Amino acid sequence: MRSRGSIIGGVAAIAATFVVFVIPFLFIILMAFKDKQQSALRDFSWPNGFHLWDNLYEVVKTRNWMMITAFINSSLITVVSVTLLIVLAAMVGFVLARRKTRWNGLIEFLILAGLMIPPAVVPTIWLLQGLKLFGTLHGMILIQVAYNLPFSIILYRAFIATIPRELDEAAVIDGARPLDVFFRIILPLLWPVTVTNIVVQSVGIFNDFTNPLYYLPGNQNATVQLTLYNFQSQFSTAYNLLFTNIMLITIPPLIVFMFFNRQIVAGMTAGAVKG
Amino acid sequence: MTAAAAPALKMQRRSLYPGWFYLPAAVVYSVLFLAPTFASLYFSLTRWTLFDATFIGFDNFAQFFREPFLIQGLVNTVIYAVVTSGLKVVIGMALAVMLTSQIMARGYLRSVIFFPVLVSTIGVGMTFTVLMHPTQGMINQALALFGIAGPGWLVDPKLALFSVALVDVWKGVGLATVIYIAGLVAIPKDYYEAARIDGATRLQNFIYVTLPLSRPATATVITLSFIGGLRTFDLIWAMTKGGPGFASDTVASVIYKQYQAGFYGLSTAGNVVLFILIAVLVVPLTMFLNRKQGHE
Amino acid sequence: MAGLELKNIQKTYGKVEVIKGVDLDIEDGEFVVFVGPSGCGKSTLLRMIAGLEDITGGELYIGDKLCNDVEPRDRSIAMVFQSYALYPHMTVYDNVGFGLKLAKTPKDVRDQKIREAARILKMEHLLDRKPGQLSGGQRQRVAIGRAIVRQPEVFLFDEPLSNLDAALRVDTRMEIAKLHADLGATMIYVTHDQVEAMTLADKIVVLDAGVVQQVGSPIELYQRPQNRFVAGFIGSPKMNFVEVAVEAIGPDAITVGSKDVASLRVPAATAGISVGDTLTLGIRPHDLSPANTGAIVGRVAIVERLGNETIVNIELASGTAWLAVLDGDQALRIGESLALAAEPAKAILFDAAGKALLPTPA
Amino acid sequence: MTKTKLFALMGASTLGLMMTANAVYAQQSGYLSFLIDNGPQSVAVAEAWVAAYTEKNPDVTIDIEVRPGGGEGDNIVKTRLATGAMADVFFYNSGSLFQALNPAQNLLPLTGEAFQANVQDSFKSVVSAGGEVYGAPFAPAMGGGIFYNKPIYEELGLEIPKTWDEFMANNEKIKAAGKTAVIQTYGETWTSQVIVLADFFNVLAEDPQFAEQFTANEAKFATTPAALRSFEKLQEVHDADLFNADFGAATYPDGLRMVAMGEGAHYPMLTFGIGAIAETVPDHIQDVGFFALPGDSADKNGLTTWMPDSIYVAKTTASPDLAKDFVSFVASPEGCDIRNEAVGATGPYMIAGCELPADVPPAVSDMLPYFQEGGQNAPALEFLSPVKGPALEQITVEVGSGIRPAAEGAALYDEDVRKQAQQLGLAGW
Repeated sequence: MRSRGSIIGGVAAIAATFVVFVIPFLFIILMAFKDKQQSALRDFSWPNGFHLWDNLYEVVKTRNWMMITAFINSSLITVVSVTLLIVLAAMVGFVLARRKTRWNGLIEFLILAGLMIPPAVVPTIWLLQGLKLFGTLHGMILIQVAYNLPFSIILYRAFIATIPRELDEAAVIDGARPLDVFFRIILPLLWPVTVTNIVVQSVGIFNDFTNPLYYLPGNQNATVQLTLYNFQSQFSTAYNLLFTNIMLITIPPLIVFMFFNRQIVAGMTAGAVKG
Repeated sequence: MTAAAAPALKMQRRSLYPGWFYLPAAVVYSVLFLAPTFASLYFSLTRWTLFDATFIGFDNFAQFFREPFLIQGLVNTVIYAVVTSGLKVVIGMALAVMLTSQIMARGYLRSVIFFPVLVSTIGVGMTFTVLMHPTQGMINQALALFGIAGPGWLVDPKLALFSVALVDVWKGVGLATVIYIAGLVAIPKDYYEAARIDGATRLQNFIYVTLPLSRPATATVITLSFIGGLRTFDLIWAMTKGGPGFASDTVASVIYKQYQAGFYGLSTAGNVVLFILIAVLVVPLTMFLNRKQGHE
Repeated sequence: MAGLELKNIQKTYGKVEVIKGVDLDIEDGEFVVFVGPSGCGKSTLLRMIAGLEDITGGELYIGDKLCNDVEPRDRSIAMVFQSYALYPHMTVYDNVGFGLKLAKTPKDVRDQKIREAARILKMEHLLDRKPGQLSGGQRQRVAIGRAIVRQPEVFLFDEPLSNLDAALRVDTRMEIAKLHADLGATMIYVTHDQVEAMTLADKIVVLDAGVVQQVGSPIELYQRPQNRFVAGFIGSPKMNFVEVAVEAIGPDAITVGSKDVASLRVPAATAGISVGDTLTLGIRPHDLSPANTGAIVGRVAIVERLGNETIVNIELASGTAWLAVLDGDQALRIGESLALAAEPAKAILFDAAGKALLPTPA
Repeated sequence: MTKTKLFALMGASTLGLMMTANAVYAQQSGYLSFLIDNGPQSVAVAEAWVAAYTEKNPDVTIDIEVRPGGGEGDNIVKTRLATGAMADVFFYNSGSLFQALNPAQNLLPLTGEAFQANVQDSFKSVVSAGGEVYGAPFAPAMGGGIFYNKPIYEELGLEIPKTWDEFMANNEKIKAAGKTAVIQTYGETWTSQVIVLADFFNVLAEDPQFAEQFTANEAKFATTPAALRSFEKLQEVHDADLFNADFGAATYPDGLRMVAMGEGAHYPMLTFGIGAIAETVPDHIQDVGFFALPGDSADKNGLTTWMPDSIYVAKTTASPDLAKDFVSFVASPEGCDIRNEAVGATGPYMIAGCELPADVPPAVSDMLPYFQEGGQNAPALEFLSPVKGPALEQITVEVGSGIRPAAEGAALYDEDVRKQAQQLGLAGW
């Protein structure tokens, strides 16, 4: 089937994407292998020696092994808030798609508003403080859930509408209570969209920088993006460390991606595009 | 829900879709998002030092619109949103068409294009700030090999906003492509076969089948990236901080600067302005996109 | 085992009345079919019995228990859905066993019941598959298996055959009949197909516009429909109707005629009828036969020759189209004139309101 | 306030009191959190202090938290104070930024602490509010002016300029020699303000009332010739095309490296840069000299000075005594020695008894005469007026990049400061 034209096109596409997408990453990786002097040149050259381990060690041990704390915190925040997001958003999407009441309009409005309105930071801090949640991982998790709910709900709702209602009813006849219907029937069937949610939200939350900056002060609460920011001026003359840091914190999203790579498109088909 | 009549009670008791399913989400959302948002409406009418707030009516809004660069910031915001969402639509669609065709190394291409989505905005911003350095940056050094004097990507006031927008597209086009791939895969083969029987060329195939039938995907890409573009802050902040001077300021960065300067009331008023801007642009846009969809 | 009793059951959505006061008795072990055109409320009524819809008014007894406010799981019912509603993410085994699992049935008991149901339905080999890997007929079996395993007192079927092709439909219909015979449980079955109703039912309930039109055994409905709606709905092909004038009223019979129908003396109740009234005459296509002196004359429009019988579409003088099913193969030409005789004893007259003027049974 | 004898006591460690106090020092115990900015020097010196202090007091744990610098850091400090979540002890600016913290409500007064006896009054004045002193200096005083590369000056036979014209003449010669005359580093925007801010000595020399009038909304940058001159100087250096090619993207460390290594001749900067030079390019620290930003007359040549940042104690601290003890340790001669050890000496200390080591870098010794008898100096505007517009750094980037003429830039800045004045509730705005 492959004509000569399509081979040439393929090679051209590979070359173009290599230049545009791969080279910046190679640059990051090469920088992470260099020593301080060579990295200061900021050029695309082969490392003079193998300094990756030194750089990694340097980055990880900076500021009292802050990177370790940060990885633990970020992972915890990401895993818990994505789990909560999935359950809460699917619950809302489920009832919203299934039950038509006069509240639906209001709820849809609130969801859209959540997508559009930029969060009011200082009143939020004041409120978290009142709830004794300011500067705690719990507070941060709830913030991430609140800010990302609308998008997750939208993804779910469209898909739930395509699940036949008869399934719910069959389950009820089988003796299921609403929670059984939700957790045993609906949630498993939402898997494709859940994958999309996991990928998009976990990457977003793991990479979030602004919110932890405000709501999660304190060294013991550092997150990985904050380490990058904190180290930025400390490493301002040490590009090798800066890029080692960037490389290091890109690994977890990469793992998520490799895990779900094949299923992402399916989830998008199911959720986002049906609208 | 207030009706005390027996049937209403029965309905509540037995509903398959209980209202309390909304409850956990509603509590989190109301307390941590809605309540502060409503509080901010009040604070936007005050001069607020965090320690105390003095009610000053609409002065903040008047002040905000007197900000010398707000108007340019507004224009920049719209330009940024239009450029990024436009490019994401065009490039995302093109890449998706390419990746759903019989091209070699599809898995590689798909992964590579999606990969930037995974990197944090701060990391991307820092990397490209280095790459776009006017003299030592890799981009201009590469151009120099071909005898081209590269521009000052981030330091030329005419170019800075577009340079950041390009990086935004670089980072975000993978998501747009995936959405488009999903949209294209969902188009039934019958249409292409029917078109082929009608003697359509590849180009006609694209114009008359792919383009109209991928409209839901387009709507999703436009809505997401347009709202994202209007609210964009991280990347601009990581790369130019609105500079040089005020050349790449957007509403979000102006708000942030007011916030940084401790003008909390003013900044909160800016938040309200941004919200109104988004509502004014996005609500008609989504209505337009959805109405078109309805016609299909 | 249990019968059901419906007392003045009503259902309204907002201001729209969907079920307008249904009274019905269903005996224990009876096979009852709700039949009617789409939108008549038959599915709604079934779903109210299932507990999937709230009962706006009236009382529903299953066994002796008032069930208006009882959860579906506590009504001892099982239901088979039109689309089967199998859980796509579970194997057949899990689909069938889901209800038992929810009821916290011990694992060994559950396993035994699932396998028993599979044996009855001859689907042991399918237990490890997912619904997506099954054919339509197999899915139907699984759906029934899911109902059986719960050992309900009442089975509810909501148009279970409508997604099957014609041949499979006949087979499955017979299997359901056999199942009823084997289990002896009460079954309520909704369909819009009167053939299914006729073949399966002990008792048919004909519904139209939320109102019960008639309840009775299949033959009763066929032979003695109480109104024009039931007469038209039951029987295939449909009963022919034409407007006629009363020419004479005799003892237990009315003589009617029109330009389409030469005088025909039809046994009927005569109360309140006077000469000159307009009535509707109904004759089933099978009750017509070719006769040179026949009372009904029309022009042949379409002829369908099936070999064993011939279906003729004729146009009467008034322009009304009738069907006749004639025995054997009849070589008729389109456009030719055809005279048909009707058996007066099988004809039915309807008054202006559509009520059948049935003669008092002998 | 000008020509203060701020450092009269400098170098004369007459007060042995402090040493005595140290001798009877009771061992402390407890926990402190300590919030600092993320500048490399802050981190290094804070770590050194904490290490020294906890060695003396093994039962004390001090946790260093790091925040970003600049406006972002301001925001975090304000937010955490407002929400009662501030660390026990923290670094922050003195002067106008300190005033914006609402000290009376948020900070623990340190007026009566013993160590304050050794702190210069001029410093106390910039960390005082409502009659209470809230801070202690943790760094030396600074000057704002121009770092220059000594080898280039020797090579081209240049003299230290005393007037702006001499400075520009030097620049022309440097440029003619094919070198970068003036380094600018707008990759970090705050560095763009230095020429304008460091010119303030010259503004006051022409117009001694400017600070008061400016605060009272009576004088404006755009309409006061001496003040407008500061913006014009920035524009002049741009228009003369003296900058490094990558001035728009270069960063502060780049600038320091360039002036130290001779990649450029002049780098307008505050003297705290000396420490960074000492750390990053120690081999070239002897090549860097310093002079005040020249005015229009050689007679009136003096230095614009910055008070050091201060260390404060949050009112919400759970262990006020321990916090105060730690602050007094930082503000002791011992603390200064530790600082000299950790990050080098970058300027005169504000604490009696603190000595500079004998071998200070040339840039520091170049600065000292301005502080001594016969030398001339004046505090920067931010220590005389609480009014500082947040957008100055963007405006100076524009003026310095030729995007906006000096006069327009000055007018825009006048507009910008109004918000700040209103926010502070000053009369006359």
